[in-house]
Amino acid sequence: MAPVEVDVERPKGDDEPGRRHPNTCPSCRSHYRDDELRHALRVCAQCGHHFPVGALERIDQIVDPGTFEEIGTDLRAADPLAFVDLRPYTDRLLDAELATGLGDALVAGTGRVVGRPAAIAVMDFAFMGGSMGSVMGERFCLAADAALARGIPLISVTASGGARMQENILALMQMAKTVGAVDQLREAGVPYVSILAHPTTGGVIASFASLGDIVIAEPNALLSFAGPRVVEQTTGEKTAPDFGRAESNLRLGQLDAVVPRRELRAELARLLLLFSPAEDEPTGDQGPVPLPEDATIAGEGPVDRVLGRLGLGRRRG
Amino acid sequence: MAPVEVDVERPKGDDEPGRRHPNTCPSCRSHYRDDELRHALRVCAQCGHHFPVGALERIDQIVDPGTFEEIGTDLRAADPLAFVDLRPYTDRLLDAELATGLGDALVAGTGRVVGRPAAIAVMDFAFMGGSMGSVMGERFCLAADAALARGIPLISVTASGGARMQENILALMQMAKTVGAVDQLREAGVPYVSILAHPTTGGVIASFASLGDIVIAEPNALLSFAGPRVVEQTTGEKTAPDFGRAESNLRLGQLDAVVPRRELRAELARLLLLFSPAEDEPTGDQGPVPLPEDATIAGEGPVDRVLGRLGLGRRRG
Amino acid sequence: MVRVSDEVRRLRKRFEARAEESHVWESVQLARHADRPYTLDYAERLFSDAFELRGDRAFSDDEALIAMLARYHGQTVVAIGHQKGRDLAERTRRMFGMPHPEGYRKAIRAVELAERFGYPVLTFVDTPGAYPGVNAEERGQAGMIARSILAFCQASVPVVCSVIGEGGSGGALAIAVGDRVLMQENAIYSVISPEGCAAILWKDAGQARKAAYAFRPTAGACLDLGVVDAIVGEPKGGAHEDVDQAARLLDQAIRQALAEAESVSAAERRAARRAKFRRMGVWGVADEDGADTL
Amino acid sequence: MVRVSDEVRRLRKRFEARAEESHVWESVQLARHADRPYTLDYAERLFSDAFELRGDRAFSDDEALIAMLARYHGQTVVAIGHQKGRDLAERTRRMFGMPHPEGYRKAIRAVELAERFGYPVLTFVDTPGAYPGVNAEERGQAGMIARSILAFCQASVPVVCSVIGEGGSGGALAIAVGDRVLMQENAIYSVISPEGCAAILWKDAGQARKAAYAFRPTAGACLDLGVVDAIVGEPKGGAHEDVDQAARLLDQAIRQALAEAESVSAAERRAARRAKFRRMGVWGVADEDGADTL
Ligand SMILES: [Zn+2]
Ligand SMILES: [Zn+2]
Repeated sequence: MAPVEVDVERPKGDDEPGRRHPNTCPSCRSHYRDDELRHALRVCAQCGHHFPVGALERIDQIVDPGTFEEIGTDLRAADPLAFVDLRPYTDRLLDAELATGLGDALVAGTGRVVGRPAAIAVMDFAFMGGSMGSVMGERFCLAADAALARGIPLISVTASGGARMQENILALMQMAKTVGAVDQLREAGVPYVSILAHPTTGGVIASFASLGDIVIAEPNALLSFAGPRVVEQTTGEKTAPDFGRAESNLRLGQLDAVVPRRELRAELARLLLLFSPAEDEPTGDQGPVPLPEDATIAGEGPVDRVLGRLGLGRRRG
Repeated sequence: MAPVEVDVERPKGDDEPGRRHPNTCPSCRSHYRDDELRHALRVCAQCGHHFPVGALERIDQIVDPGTFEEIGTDLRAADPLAFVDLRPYTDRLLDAELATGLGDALVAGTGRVVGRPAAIAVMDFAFMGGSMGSVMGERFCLAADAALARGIPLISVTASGGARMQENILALMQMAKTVGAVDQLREAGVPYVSILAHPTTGGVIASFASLGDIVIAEPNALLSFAGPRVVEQTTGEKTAPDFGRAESNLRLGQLDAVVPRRELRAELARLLLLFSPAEDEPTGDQGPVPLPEDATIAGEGPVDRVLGRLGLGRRRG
Repeated sequence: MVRVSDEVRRLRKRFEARAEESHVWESVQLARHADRPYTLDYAERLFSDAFELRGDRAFSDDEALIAMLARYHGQTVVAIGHQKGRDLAERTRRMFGMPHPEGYRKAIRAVELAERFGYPVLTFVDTPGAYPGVNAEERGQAGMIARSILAFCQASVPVVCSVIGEGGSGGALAIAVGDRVLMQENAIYSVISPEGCAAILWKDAGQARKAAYAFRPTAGACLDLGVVDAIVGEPKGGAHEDVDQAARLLDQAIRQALAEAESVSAAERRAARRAKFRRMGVWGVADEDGADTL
Repeated sequence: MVRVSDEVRRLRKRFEARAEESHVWESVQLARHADRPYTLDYAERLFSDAFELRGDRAFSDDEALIAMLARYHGQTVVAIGHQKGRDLAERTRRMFGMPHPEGYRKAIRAVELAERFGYPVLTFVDTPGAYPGVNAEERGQAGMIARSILAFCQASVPVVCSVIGEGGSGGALAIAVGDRVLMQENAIYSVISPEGCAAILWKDAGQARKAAYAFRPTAGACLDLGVVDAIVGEPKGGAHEDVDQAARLLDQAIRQALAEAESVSAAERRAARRAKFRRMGVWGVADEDGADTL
């Protein structure tokens, strides 16, 4: 049985044989310049396909400019097993750091989201498939610590093929370690919002990522414990094209919402408002609670347009 | 929608047109004298069919002779709605009391089961279909009070067609009232064992009866919220012959065990042992914890034969 | 043979008098009126912001029962309600407001979330009953209703429940155990539908009107019997005639009930809620002398 | 570039030395031996009485994961374990010890029951992993494993876990978060099976033996890495050679571990358990000067 694997699969038809340029839409073949795609939050303007987003770019998308302060930056994997497969683990780590500029597959810190403070933990699939090892576990816990210490919500954005096999049992233990951190938040009444990006699988979805007080996914994200290939190879069952996809998960009761990336920051602002302390309202009025002035939302108009009234209709479906 | 109904259905084929003697087995047509059937715990010697058992006879089956003390005996339904359908509610009550000798469809009290004290609440289907009204709710709560006050387990045996329509909304409120009593037991760490006899349906199974720390059913008992006839008439769906039966419920995760009536007292003794306080054991021995001497089990040999070693195998399946 | 209290005698007299005959059936019809405002209609008007909580984290998202985080007069609450659906497509999707076990599991999850953060719970009750289908039964409809009632008993946060349409049986009660239970003037609340009662007791579902008169599912009866704490007025002709006004009246009542529930400690609130439901029921005492009989 | 502690250097040296080469693969084989004692074999020998807790109260009874109330040295405990099954029929029924979400939901229910009564929890870990099928996924396998881990984190009663065969991935960890985690001498515990690891990293499942040497699923490695608290000896040749003796050794170890876990208050125990898992992991610190590199 191998439910945890690093090299996650793409849906059928997503992957052509041979190489495809990362800025070519796998769904409609539109091609974009990188700055174009970045400006569009890496969402295909033609068909709405959501391209992968690196950790730092994701932070730019949701955190107010200039407010992000990273924590745990200097932590690095230490390879206690002196693990060698076809290549040494240390070589793979070096390559990943050079390719991504990151010290591991998760970036932790604090910042403001549309004016409200939050602790942040964002994963990067480009760093060894977003695999969870000791550094990721510790960094996630540091973000949770910051949330706990300051009494501010924790927001995580995950993208992971699962546990990092090169750390074997220590990688597995990060599931217990991160769940313990979520347990502390729950005990203290500190909100935790989990955002699942494509793909969130294996040990990450079977631990902290599933335990958000609110769990939101990006459209079409693959969210499953075992990937479709493992399921098919192990059990001989066929998987449907929508197996494990965000929309299936919503229907199957695992998610609160599937939110297009362009609306994500607005939804986070709404949630941070809802999780903020009660305020006295002036004489029976039911107007929206004021938000910081000048707050804007990426890809949308001013905040109050989004937060003005009940938006249940939009999120249903 | 009418998920709660008083006149519960029997399985297809159970009921012939015309009248059948209550001591004729509906399954194999064997006929018994009443004392014969009573001695056999009202289980058909030929085929194992479980006949209905009245509340007082059930108490005789599971409670040690001479130890039962009834509580809430003088409570009677008061018909606050002055309810009249084809007949006045007060007439139906009078008939039921004359027919059963009971003041309502539940008898509450305390006693000993194979030597260990317990609070007891036993229902009688013969009293207006075991319907739940104000008196049943109050009597159940009195039994729970006794369990709470003395720190002894509560055992209930249910058989009910649902809520008593003649008390309408007050009948419905007995669900909340009895669940509140269970909540108090849970808060205080007082064990509650629920035994479901044929039929346990409607408001009874949708309240206290489902909330036992342990839930046991008798073989072939119908256990469902809506009965099969209501399901078929309301939704147009067909129900399978095993719809709602104890064995289906076990498979579907709703029960801990299906226990034949002949083994019920032994299982209760086992559970009361398991729920009893820890005892120091002599120098590392792992023998069974001693039970009161002379304890016997209805229809079986001495207690230690049953309680001697792990009995998991017997209960599986 | 049964000795009853003055209170019971008073109740019997009231119901024997069969007052408000016409009002009983009018309430049944208004409670089921196709234009009657549903949970979302009130949510839009009562809450300045909301985020829907979906899914039971086990099997599905039951759209017959909705839950949300919402901002109510400047404080965050968890709102839970049945939702019937307005047109045929929505009604089918929402099963006419009849939840499966997944709906109640979602309600339990929402109550637990409220409990973690100390948010009050507001519920809106409007269902013909829990869905009586084979799948619902197989996935443990009865047990999940019991567990939902238990979750509402266990909650230490303030809980205010409002019966806004049909309060149908255990499917309604599963989210109607609160510190304060309000009931709109023309809502109904009963252990079984009038049709179901008639089918069983009169052997004829067509006698629903007769059954309704006999068992009184009205707000007035529920108040007299101590089952609800207050009746919330509706615009003339029923809540659907002026939804904004109906919402204002409901808002006032909920706000006051919430303030009352918030005025005591969590432990007191929980104990008082349990005690309140413990008191429910009416019974007499067997009397061998035959005095003071029914 | 990465500065590591002396402890990490010591670990690297130990694993680079590739000691116990033969023992690694022997453990993999013994842990999966067809005659290896399973949870029920130990339950029969350790408990003087037991009552099986069945069902998740939601969907089904998953026989791959069993739970019971049991009497252990005069006190009642809740025991939870994977159960593989001895013959083909039982193995099929028990899915070779690979639970569906219902199994973990049952485990959570059992932990909650233990918590209500203050009973210690003993777990027996022996699974290739959670079942990787379509239905299991659709009913929320990942989320339920996470919730099971959370339930074990939250428990304030003593929790002693024993890895008695295959400790396979998240499916094992779901019931393996305890105050003390014991591991039998020939049990294995790993984030993925050797075959799975080989298939992914070596692109060839046939390289399982090579993978096992590289990632060390052995009790010795788990102890060195601080993942388990003690190794429990087995009879010569493996636990299946003398099940009674294996049970006696396991009993001794559990009894001692339980006594340790019981020696502190509930709040301390819970905090210590969380702190213990919080410490797990090995990392270095980025060092621009290049001193003390790997
Ligand atoms: Zn495209
Ligand atoms: Zn027979």
